[in-house]
Amino acid sequence: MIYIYAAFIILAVFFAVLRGLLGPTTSDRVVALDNLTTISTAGLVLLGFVFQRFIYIDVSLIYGVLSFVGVLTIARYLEGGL
Amino acid sequence: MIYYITSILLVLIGMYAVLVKKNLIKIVIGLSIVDNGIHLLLIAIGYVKNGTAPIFSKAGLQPNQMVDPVPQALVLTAIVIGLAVTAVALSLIIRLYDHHKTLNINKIRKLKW
Amino acid sequence: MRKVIAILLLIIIGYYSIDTILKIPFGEGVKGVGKHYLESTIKETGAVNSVTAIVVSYRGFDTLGEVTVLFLAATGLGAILYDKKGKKRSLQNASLIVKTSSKIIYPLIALLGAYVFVHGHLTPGGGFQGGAIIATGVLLMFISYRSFETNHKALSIIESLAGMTFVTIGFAGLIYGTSFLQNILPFGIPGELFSAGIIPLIYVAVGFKVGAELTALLDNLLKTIK
Amino acid sequence: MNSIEYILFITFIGAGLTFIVHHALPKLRDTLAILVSALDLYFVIQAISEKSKVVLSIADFHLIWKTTPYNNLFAVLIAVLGFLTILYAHDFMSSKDRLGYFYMNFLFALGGMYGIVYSQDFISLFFFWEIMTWASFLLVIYCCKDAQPIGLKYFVFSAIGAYSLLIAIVMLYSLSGNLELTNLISNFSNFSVSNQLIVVTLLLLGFGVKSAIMPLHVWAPGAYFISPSPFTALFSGALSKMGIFGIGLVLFKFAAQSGYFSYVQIILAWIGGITALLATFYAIFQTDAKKLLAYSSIGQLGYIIIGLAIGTPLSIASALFLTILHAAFKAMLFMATGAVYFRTGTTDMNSVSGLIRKMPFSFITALFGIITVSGVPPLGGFAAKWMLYESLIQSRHYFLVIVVFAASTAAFLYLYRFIFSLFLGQEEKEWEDVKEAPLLMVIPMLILSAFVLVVGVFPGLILDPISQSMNYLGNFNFNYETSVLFNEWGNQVDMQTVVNTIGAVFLIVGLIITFKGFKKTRYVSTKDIHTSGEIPQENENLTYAVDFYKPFERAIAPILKSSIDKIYTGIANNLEQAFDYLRYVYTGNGQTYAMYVVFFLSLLILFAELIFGINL
Amino acid sequence: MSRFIFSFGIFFLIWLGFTSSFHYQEVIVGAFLSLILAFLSYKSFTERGLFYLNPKRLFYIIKYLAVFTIALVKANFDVARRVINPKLPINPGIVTYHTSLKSDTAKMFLANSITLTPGTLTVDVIDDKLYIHWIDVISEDPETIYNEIGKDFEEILKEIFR
Amino acid sequence: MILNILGNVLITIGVIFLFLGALGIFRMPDVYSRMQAGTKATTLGALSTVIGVGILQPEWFWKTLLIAIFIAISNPISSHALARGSHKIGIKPFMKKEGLDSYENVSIEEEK
Amino acid sequence: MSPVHFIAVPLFAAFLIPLIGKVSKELVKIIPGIVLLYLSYLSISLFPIGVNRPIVEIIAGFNPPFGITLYYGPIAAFLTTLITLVGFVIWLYSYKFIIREPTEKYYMLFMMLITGSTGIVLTGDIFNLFVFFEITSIAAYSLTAFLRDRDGAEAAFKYLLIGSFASTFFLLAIAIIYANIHTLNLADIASKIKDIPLTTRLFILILIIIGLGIESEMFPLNGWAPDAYSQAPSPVGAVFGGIVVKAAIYSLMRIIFLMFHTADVLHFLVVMGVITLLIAEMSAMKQQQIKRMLAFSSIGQMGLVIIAFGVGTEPSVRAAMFQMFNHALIKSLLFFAAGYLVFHSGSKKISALDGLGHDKPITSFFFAFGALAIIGLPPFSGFWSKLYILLSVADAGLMVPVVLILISSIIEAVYYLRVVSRLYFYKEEATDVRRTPVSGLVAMGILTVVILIVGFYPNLILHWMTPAANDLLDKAAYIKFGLFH
Ligand code: NA
Ligand code: NA
Repeated sequence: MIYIYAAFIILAVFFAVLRGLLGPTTSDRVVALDNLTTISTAGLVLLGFVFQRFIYIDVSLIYGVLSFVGVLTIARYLEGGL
Repeated sequence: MIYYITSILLVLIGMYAVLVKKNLIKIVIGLSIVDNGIHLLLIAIGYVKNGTAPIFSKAGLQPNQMVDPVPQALVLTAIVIGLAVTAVALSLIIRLYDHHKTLNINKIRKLKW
Repeated sequence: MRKVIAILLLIIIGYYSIDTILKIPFGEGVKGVGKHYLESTIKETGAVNSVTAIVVSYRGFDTLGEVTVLFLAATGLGAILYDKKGKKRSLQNASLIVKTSSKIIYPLIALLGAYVFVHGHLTPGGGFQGGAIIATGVLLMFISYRSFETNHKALSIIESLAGMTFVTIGFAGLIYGTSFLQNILPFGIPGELFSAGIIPLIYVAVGFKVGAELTALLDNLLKTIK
Repeated sequence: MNSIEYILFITFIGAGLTFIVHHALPKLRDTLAILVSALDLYFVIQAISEKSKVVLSIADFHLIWKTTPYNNLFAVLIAVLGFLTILYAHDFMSSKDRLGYFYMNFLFALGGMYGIVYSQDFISLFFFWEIMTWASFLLVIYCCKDAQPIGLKYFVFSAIGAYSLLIAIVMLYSLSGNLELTNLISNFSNFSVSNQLIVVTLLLLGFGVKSAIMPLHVWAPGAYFISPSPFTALFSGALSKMGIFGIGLVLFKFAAQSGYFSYVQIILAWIGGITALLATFYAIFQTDAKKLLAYSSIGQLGYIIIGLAIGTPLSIASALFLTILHAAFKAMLFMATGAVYFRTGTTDMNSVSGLIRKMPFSFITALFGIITVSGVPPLGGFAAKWMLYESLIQSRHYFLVIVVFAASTAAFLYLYRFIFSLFLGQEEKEWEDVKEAPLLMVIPMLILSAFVLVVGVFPGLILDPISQSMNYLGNFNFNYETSVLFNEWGNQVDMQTVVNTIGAVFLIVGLIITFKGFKKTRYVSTKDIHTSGEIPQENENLTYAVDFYKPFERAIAPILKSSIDKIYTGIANNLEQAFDYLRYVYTGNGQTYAMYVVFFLSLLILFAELIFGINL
Repeated sequence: MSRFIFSFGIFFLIWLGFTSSFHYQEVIVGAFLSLILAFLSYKSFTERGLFYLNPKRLFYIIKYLAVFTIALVKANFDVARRVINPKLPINPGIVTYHTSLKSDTAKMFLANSITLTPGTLTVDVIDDKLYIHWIDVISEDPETIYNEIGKDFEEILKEIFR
Repeated sequence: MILNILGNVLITIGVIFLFLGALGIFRMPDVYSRMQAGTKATTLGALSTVIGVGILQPEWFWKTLLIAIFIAISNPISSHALARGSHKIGIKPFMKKEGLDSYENVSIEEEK
Repeated sequence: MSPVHFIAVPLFAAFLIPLIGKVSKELVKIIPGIVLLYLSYLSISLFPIGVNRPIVEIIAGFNPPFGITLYYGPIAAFLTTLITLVGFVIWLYSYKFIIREPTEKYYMLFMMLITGSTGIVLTGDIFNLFVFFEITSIAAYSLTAFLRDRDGAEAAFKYLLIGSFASTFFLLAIAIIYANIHTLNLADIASKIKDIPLTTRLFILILIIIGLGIESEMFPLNGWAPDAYSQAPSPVGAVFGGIVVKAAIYSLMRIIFLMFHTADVLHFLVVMGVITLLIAEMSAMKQQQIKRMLAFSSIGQMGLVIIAFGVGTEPSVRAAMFQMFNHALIKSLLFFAAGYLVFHSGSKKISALDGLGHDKPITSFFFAFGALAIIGLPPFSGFWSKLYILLSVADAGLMVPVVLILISSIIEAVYYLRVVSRLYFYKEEATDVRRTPVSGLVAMGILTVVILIVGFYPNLILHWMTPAANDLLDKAAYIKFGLFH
């Protein structure tokens, strides 16, 4: 089961990264990044489950929050809002 | 193994940026990449096969299942230091841009010889 | 030309570095001081998080230095960008959605930050992480509101008091114990919130300090853009 | 406290005090300086009989100061000259400003010299050597902006000299572990021959710079010229003798122990000879009295060096004798020139003339001076020169005899020009109101004139202490009564009678010439001259002094062209150019600096084992 | 006061979520921190405070969640369809949506909900107009737009924020 | 047991949608439609995964719920902000028919 | 009474200053003075103890190598005393010199710089050393740009760029050391260093030489130095020359003597010292700006110190430290005087100094005094240390360096004299009426008096240098005390 989850996650990361690399505009890359962060947030929770370490949930939560603000900052930067 | 090589490659890539890129911001980014390379190296040094985070948050966790906590502690410190240096660098760049109206390092050399 | 030289030199350095570093055994068991720390963290510090025990107890002096470094950066920026004050932060307003949501999310992020630094001895968090999270919350406000102003006076007082608290805890160790920064409080039951002696205290101080400092850093850096 | 301590203490404290007094009570300043130098003179004489010795511990070293006959000889010379020049300075400097600075450095220079001569270890010797050098440097640049480059040149050469001394000192220390003179002297023969040679060469180089031997002389003409006259008198008279003092010490205390001593002697003697000859030639072409005297000084020191280098008792005696005489007569000449400057504001021989009636005492001093220089009886110069010839002949340095003789003859040319240009010739309207120098300037000149006269008549006064110091330097048994000169003549006739007779003749002849000149002097314009067919230009100055030795100058122009000075200038310029290229490594580009770092890192990596070895 | 208590309550609840523990130490510290935080930020955190706790509003909130969840699932199947078969007919464009909601918070929820529902993405909100990127613009008629895109949400939100 | 299955089902759905979201981002024609795909699919995917874990691991439930709520709130906001930003820097949405961009003029007006 | 006060008290003051600033601006300026006075008192009272037997101060109650320790031995005693003394004088000078806002931040940065430097000197842990190095560096970057002018920012950026390289390499070295022997305590590392394979050890050595050599101003790593020295406010120039670089050189030498004490490494140091010395002095020769000239002179002096350390005998190490002492005082004096000369002449150029000797006799006198002292003219203190260096270098049979040192001394003398002669001999009319504040004059006066006293009684300092030299050279003792608790 775990391997199936891992496979999907890896595939998801793969496509998101591919879009990030391909672009073509900055926005596309940021969208890809935004996506990746969400995948990672979920992925970290999953990882915590796999390793049976509660602390990973903390990590995931914090990661989610920080990446949200990060993406928002980039978005604001894009529109000249900084 | 791959972590070692990757971290050194990161350091080299960062240094390349510092040595070659003309834009001050890119140079600072290069410095950050260098920092990150070193941090990764430290973490890799502390890595133990199948080791888990060195936190005894539940019963039954044994020290020998854990990675070395020292490099992690060091990296924590190093990250903060890197952050501080980056912040100062950026503020200097703001000043430089005010005075020179350029970010090209080749044009910012009033002090020489 | 510069590129070629740089690449050549970096190849030399890279080759030698990798050559040296590959001699280090990878992924083998923990040895030396690291092993000692893992084995005696709970016994010697009362913390369940070894990294935190090292950061705050065994190598607490580093952390004091680290706090200093951040304080230094905030001070340095304050000095370097001194007369930049008063400029508008941004040209464009954020959208209503971002503004409204920021208002709601911002205190929650602060709460998360507080959670992180209060639990520094139990979870992967700590003062720095918590402080950084709090500053992230402020960043959210900065990017959402053109005219969001931090209370500089309060920030600076928090920075100062927190820093002094840290040093004072250090001196308390010297006065009531045997050495600077020595733990003088009971360890409590490992895993509980009130445990690990002075670690949570220090982390609370650090959390406040880092939060205030990073906020000041952001404020200074963002202010300078027309 | 014993005398040596008093001397050093008084001089240095006095120096500081004059500076302070200058700002608080300027009137007391000169008095204080005179008092200090007088006290010095008193204690120097005291010290002779006292046989003082001081041992002082500073850092890890023992500083030892004590009196020896050799020291005393020089100390007295310094003290007398110091006292007289300071006396002379009182009026001479009265119109100048920054006199606190002047007197302070003057006294510092004096103190430095006392320190040097009394030092029995190389630390204090170097210590005082530096103080003396710096004080004199500060006096060289005292006057004005123009003095700065000259001062710098003096400084650089002094520094080269001082540092070659220092290298030698440092070597001696590393060879024997301490720096006490007696110790070093007794250890010297244990050093390897090459070490001996290096040390001796470096020491000679160091002392040689100060005594302005060729080719290290280039600082001297400018420095003598530009420094204020009272100090020039001391500078040329005493300060440059510190070099001689050191060379004597080095030659007979150290070099003599080496197997290569004879080579050192020959080389040094020839350097002395060349110095004497060339300097004389240079002197001939000077149009400025002070510069002329400067070159003359260099030449005279050349004789002294020859005398020392030859190393026979007679030659050494002649050298030391010349040292003292030179101190006296060169001081006299500079003082006389200074007196002229004091009244006319110039030392240019082309513009001043015919002052004999206006400034008779200065003229007498100048006359006595040149008589002494040229070695004509009855003044002391005669005996000294004679002893030198005699020793050269005895030791079969015939070629040097010729050189010295040629130089002496040539010296006569410039000396004649000197006295003629300034004092003889037409009296000019311009200098109608000129008076004799003030009393306090005349007195030292006359004292020195009297001294050379007395010494000429009673050379024993000087030769006694000289023979004592020679005993100190080595086992040189010099008894002037047994010397050839005194021996051959003395056995037949009463020595003093001879000298007196010859002297009287010369004096009379001289005076006749002089007074004849007096009478024939008419007031004519400098333009009022018959110039066979040539029409003088408006701005052409046609005093006799102009182009005095023009033909002669043409003859040896090539030598002048390849002036050593120019070689040095060339080297200095090239060096500066080279430095200039070096600093271009600091390109101002931060990235380049980063590249240096990476480059250096790669370099160390590539050659790691080569550089750091494999037994790390 | 109502706003303060509301803020405190929310913060405390979230704290409990963070710690996932009712240990007395955690509760004390959490209460303390929530209190401070509520004191500092209740003004900006909420406009209406306990107002939301009215049972009728609570009912609408739950209803809203249900509608939203269904919409989200639908949206995802829509996405899945389009992703797997990109040849499906699309007609993208940005349309204007007029809302009658007054509260900023309500508009925010509306906008977010629209973003998460099938084929639509809120680009901006200016006054009472939402600009929406619609992947298949069926019609440019404001009425249709309103019905197709946000009617369900808006009606419930009106009730909640009434 | 039921919880176990439910949890695993949720996780499975979750990762599949995460994957679909990423695929959508990769395959959609322009940045806006990519956002559409990305936001919706990954939000649901993440929600489902996280809550799935919470169900499997009941003592973690509250925290996973918090994460889920946060994702549900934050993802549309960041997508919206990105869309707005993209439009402001002049990235035109892909359109089959001209004039379907009612935001175009608004955007320009505001900048003036 | 514990060495940790040297680090913690100024840090506490730095944290305190903003609070005090809310109450009184004047009080902010006074606090650093009080702190430094206290530290001076502390260093005087701890000095005899530390020289007798090293005080190994445990931090946080964990014995070495597990906890961080401070090693207060003879060198540390000497250097902390030097730092606090120079720091106090710099404070005094700054009191009226730093008039540009934000003065509060200036004093905070200054206090943290003191913390950093004393930390470097005291710490017995290599990573802790890194942390204090960064504290010092970041404070230095910020202070360099303190005037917020164009050139200040440029200089600070270069400094930061190169400084970051330094910290990178140093950190890399620490990482490799830890990876191999799993310890960070200096004494522990010293006792285990031989367990590391040779090539790795070589690499560590190289990294440390680069990392610490940058701050030690070793050529060719010192490109940042002239800019930073010359563009920073004058008291900060004194801080760099008097405090920062001293701490840096000390740490480099401590590590080398602890871990890599071989003849080859020492020879390398001598060669690098000579190169540094010569290039710096030659570059100084042609400088147009007085502070830039002083900067190159500083670099040159550091070259001299490196040579002396590189000779590695007891007398030479003693001489090196004596030279560090003298240079700290004299260079501070020069920077102080130059600061007001620049201020009065309104230009950084040397050519603008004409005649200031008459307008500003006291300040000019201090400059001239400093110039003579640094050249090594007796009876100033600089004479003795230079002499000792020469004697010890020659004693080791290295005559070529002796000659090169002396050549560089001549160059040094020439460019200093050029400045001095401009002050006194180029122009005579008075133009400026601004006065040098009393606090500045007192600061310079104190330095002058100390330089003179040490010149006449070099034993006052030299006496303490022998234990200090042994402290550096005796690796076994360091390991014994460093791991002992
Ligand atoms: Na997200
Ligand atoms: Na930390």
